[in-house]
Amino acid sequence: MTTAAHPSSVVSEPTAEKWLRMYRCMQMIRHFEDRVNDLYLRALMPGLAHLYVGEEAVAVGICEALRPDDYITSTHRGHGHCLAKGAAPDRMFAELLGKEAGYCRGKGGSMHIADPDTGNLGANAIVGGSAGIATGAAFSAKHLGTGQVAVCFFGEGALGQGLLYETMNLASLWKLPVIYVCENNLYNEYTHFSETTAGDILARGKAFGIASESVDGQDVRAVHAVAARLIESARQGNGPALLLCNTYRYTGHHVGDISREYYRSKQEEQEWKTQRDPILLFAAWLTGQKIADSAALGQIESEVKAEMQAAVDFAIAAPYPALAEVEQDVYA
Amino acid sequence: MTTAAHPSSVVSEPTAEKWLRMYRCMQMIRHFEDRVNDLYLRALMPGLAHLYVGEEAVAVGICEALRPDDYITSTHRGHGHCLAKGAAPDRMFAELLGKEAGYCRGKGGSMHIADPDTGNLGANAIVGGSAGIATGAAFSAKHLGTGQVAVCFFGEGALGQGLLYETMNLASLWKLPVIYVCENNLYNEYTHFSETTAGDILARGKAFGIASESVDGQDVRAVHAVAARLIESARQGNGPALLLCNTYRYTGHHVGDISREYYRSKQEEQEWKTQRDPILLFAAWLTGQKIADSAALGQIESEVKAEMQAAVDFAIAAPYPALAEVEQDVYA
Amino acid sequence: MPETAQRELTFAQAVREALAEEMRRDTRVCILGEDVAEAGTPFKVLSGLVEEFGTNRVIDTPISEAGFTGVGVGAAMTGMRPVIDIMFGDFLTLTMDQLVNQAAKIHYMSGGKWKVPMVLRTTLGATRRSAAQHSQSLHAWVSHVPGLKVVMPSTPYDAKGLLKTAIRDENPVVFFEDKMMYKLKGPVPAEDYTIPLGVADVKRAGKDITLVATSSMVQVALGAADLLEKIGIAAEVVDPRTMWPLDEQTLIASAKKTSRVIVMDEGYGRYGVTGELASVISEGAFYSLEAPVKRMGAMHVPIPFSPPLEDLTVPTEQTVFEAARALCGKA
Amino acid sequence: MPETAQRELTFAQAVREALAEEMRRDTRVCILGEDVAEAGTPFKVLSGLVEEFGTNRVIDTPISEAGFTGVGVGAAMTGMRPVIDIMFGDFLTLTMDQLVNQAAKIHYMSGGKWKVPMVLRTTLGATRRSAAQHSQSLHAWVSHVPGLKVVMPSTPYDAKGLLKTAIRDENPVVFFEDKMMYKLKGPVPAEDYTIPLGVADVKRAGKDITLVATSSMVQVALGAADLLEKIGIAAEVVDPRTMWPLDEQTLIASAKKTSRVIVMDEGYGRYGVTGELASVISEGAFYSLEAPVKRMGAMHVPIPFSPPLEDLTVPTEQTVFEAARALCGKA
Ligand SMILES: Cc1ncc(C[n+]2csc(CCOP(=O)(O)OP(=O)(O)O)c2C)c(N)n1
Ligand SMILES: Cc1ncc(C[n+]2csc(CCOP(=O)(O)OP(=O)(O)O)c2C)c(N)n1
Ligand SMILES: [Mg+2]
Ligand SMILES: [Mg+2]
Repeated sequence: MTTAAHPSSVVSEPTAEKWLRMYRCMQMIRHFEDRVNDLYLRALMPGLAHLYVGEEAVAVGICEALRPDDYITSTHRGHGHCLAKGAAPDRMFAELLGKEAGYCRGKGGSMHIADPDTGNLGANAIVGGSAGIATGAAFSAKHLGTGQVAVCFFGEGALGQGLLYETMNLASLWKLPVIYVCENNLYNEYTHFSETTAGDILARGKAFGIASESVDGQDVRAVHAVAARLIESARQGNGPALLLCNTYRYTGHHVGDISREYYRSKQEEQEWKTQRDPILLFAAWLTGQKIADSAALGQIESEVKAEMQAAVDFAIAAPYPALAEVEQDVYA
Repeated sequence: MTTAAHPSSVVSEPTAEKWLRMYRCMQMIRHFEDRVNDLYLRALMPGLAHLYVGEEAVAVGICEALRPDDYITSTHRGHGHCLAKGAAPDRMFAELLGKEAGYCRGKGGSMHIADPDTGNLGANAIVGGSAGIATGAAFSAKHLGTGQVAVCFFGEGALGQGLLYETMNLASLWKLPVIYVCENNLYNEYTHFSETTAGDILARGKAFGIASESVDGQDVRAVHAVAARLIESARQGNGPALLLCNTYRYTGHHVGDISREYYRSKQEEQEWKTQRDPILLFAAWLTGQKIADSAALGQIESEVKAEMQAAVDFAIAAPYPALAEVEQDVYA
Repeated sequence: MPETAQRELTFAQAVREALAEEMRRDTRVCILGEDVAEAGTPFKVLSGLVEEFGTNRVIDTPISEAGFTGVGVGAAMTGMRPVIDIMFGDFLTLTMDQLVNQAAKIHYMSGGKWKVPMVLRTTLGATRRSAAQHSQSLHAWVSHVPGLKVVMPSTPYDAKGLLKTAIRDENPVVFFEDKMMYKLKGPVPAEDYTIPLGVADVKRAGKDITLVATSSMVQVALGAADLLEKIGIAAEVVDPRTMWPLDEQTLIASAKKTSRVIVMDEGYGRYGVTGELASVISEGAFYSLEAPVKRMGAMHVPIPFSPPLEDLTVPTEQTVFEAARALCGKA
Repeated sequence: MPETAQRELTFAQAVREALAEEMRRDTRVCILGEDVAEAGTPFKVLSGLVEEFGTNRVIDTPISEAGFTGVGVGAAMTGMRPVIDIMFGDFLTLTMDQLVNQAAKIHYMSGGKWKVPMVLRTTLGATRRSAAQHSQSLHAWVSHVPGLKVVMPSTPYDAKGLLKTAIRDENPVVFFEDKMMYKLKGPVPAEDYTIPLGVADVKRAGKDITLVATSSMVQVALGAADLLEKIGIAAEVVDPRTMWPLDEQTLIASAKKTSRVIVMDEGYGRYGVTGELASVISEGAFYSLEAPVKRMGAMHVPIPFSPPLEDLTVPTEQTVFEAARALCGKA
């Protein structure tokens, strides 16, 4: 994959192939998470997991604009980021089950998937905790002159963490190639973001001299277009950006968060799912543009479903790490 | 002292008496610091101290707008705040020398002067460290309905600390009566603030939904006017404010910082001292308005000088705390 | 435990009841934390409190652990009695400056003038499959800091009595709750009671070996004691209940009586709580000891996610039983 | 120490020379911190480095300890070898999340895939009249955390050799420098050398009592040993040099030889380093000890400003001398 070109130039408009790859990736995330939920319900998964369902357009739109050697940092709700950056579902499922075949040999689990091969610096279970890491990766990229860009994904809840402002200030001062991507899905766990977030989110980025834009996070093409532009600008040495993606998580904060009416209405959920679904919206556009007909899209979905089931089966069958591993890799 | 009234109303314009009290207080800070420096040069002071010389108009302009029971938090460069809020110089000097008669029985020293009687929650040697404390005092004021306001003084270096943004967000959400006063004296220790501060300082406050204004920190009347307005507004329940005071420290970062040319020119220092001195500017206005003639102002200065010398003498003669005190007051 | 104790409550209920009673008693007591109000925390420990006390006293915060801990410090100095809720003990990392450089030192630095009557409640404990950033037991850090008090209840009864005392204390108190213990049941009297800080509790009497255990390890010690009984070893289980103040005398007296000691704690075994407790015992009972005090803590590794690995990292009834048997020469 | 050592350098010079040599050797090494460039830090430890290496490699930061430590973590993962300068050890409070939840765990959590070759240099030590927020010695906290290495040099020679090793290490290393020691002089050879982590150094041999001392306490121990010599007690001074990895064998061997041990450390005495060292020695040399290991650390109080009070809070040659004499039964 080469540098994503400026989307406004006709020459570099994503080709049908690219659009379909993105569609496939969104389906992959959706069905991956569906299998995760199923593992939880069947009591096959240790601990909990935070699903990315509903937010697929953000990870896919952005990661499609990245080079394979670009960096990302991810969050507790990280499966979508990992997949969009190129992780293999079977090794991800293995990680979620604590198996040796997992990306972290089972030591990390859902909230810590990391993979140098796809530039994934790691999911992070400390809200906001990866802002320094992403900024540091951008620091390396600049100092080593590699032309890499780092994307720091975070939920709007991380706007509560002072570290974010410390690192935005540093990135702005040093013109580091880092994109701060705020995924505003409206909730910090069980609390609406308006109860935790004063003022204006974009203004926070701008106050630190950072180019700040917002985008409809359910529209993968819009996300991709603005991301490609901001990433390219950062790559050219113009410094960091903040991209606010307005989105929604369809399910609970984690797989165990089933009764949600005390903090949000079923109607709200229903509206997002039916009217703002990123996959449905993208599918409608793809068929409208005659890039694919619904049979072709259905074919993609079936393939993905089968692939996810095979990946789960692989993970379930995979062995746990040897017990002696517990004391390995504490130090390099 | 009663609530400072809105300065735009003619009725409540500060009286001559008030202007002269402010002038005296500025002189007090200047001569207090002069004695501190002298103690250092005579090797009579343990450790170091950070002088407030040049910045007097900020502390005085603001504290004059506070009620005695209003709160302040101060910084490593805190002598001016403490004096302006009503602390007695003799007990301050005693604290600086580690004597039992000091505000903290000698246990705090220059960077930790605290005094419940004057609403002084304490100087703080952690840059930005008091943002939570001041915000918490405002939280109490609101919850207990006392009508008090808290002022959080901090140097522009504290803009680097994430805690400040966390607490500004909280104060804004909860409409707490706290005024964040940023004293921009251009330097974080030996580094110019432009090397450490991206974007726009006032925009940082505004981004959190906080009323944010800047003022010439060398003009005590201007500082007082805007402070009175912001404080009154906070007291009425309209939430926090950020006040950026542009000022300058005349001397080193601390008393031992003598050769400063590697980070700032003598000429720059000279310009501030001769053209922007808050005491000279205020004196010129006072005499121009015929509130006092220069003889009267000179008289004030002599009185203050004598008072400071007496206070130093008191502190030098005062005893150290008993050794057994070392283990006292760890717990209440 | 008083004879009147009839009711059984879970650990979570005991914590909630302590808070509710203190909030009724003293309107200055308020709670600040993430998802503490309608959600009642992810562990549901605070369920129902916002309904009784309202959102003015049970206050949802942004995800700003340093910020709202700092607000707690300032509020405590100026007339409130805040209870700060830090969801996972792992997030203490974010509060250390406010807790250690501010809360712990303000009383002393001000020559005794300002006080910080604040409680910071947080959690500890592994084996919840939460991986390295949500499984730590970091109480050793705060126990190291003069100016803080540190409470580690191991039963519903202790949790309620100690939390009430902590809220009434004039100092910053860090209160650790074991996440895995929230559903543990135990007797809790309905009438008002408090437990002083600094008084250890002998949870089981015995003469052959002393098991000093904190928080989550108390149940493990009691389980091991049952196993030991079967092979004729009478283990005494001593729970210090508070790391600071520390009831040295009770620990030393038990050690002198039994002459063999194991100290167990779920924090990391290195440079942690077990080193202090073992040293206090060695210093005080050296000439009565038959063998060096044995320490058992969490393995010196970040807590792994993978269940079979995670389970290896903490002492269990079985590993304690075996260590005790060996120490008593019955291996 | 090699025989070729002729030159004398101060501790500060030794640190600077280590950094300069490593920066020459490896262009990936860079320094981030407050006032590190033109100012060369308030302690002037880094004076001259920016002139040689430029502001691209000696980088002044805003006052954002958490932020630039985090940047260091990310930079270390992606090809740089950052040296993070935290001016006062007291400010570790602000970096704990980045250091403990991130730097220390990333290698393990990623199943060994990512590495964090970062050094965090900071200071410790009281008696500088800097009061409670600028005088702490908080190395016990990081020593408690698996995934970190912790270095505490006590001489210019050790400082240089250990810092070079730390920079070349593939793991996050926390390196503590005693502020009061910066002007201490000692021999440092001009040729390249390194000192492995995890190897204690016997600073003085003796047969009657072992003084285990860290960092600032080594000079105090040596001074006390001189006093003890005058009354016929031959003290052995053992400096572990690194808290983690810890050279247990050297400590235990010395204790077995002398049968009496004092452990000294400038951190708070409670729940700190002395508890661990004393426990390791008790466990390893129990049956050789004539008396319990004695611990001497900072008094359990926030460090007071007032000079006569502050001086009471840390062990001195005289207090160590007296404790040793008493332990040897010559009181
Ligand atoms: C520092 C920290 N505080 C609290 C938590 C507990 N926690 C986990 S997820 C979460 C909410 C995060 O909300 P947001 O950032 O909006 O992400 P979302 O879950 O909505 O994707 C909280 C409070 C944490 N993991 N880290
Ligand atoms: C958290 C923290 N980091 C670093 C320091 C060391 N330090 C003391 S004062 C200072 C500069 C402060 O600059 P500023 O806030 O502008 O205040 P000024 O000295 O200019 O009044 C620094 C870095 C500190 N005390 N606290
Ligand atoms: Mg969210
Ligand atoms: Mg400044």
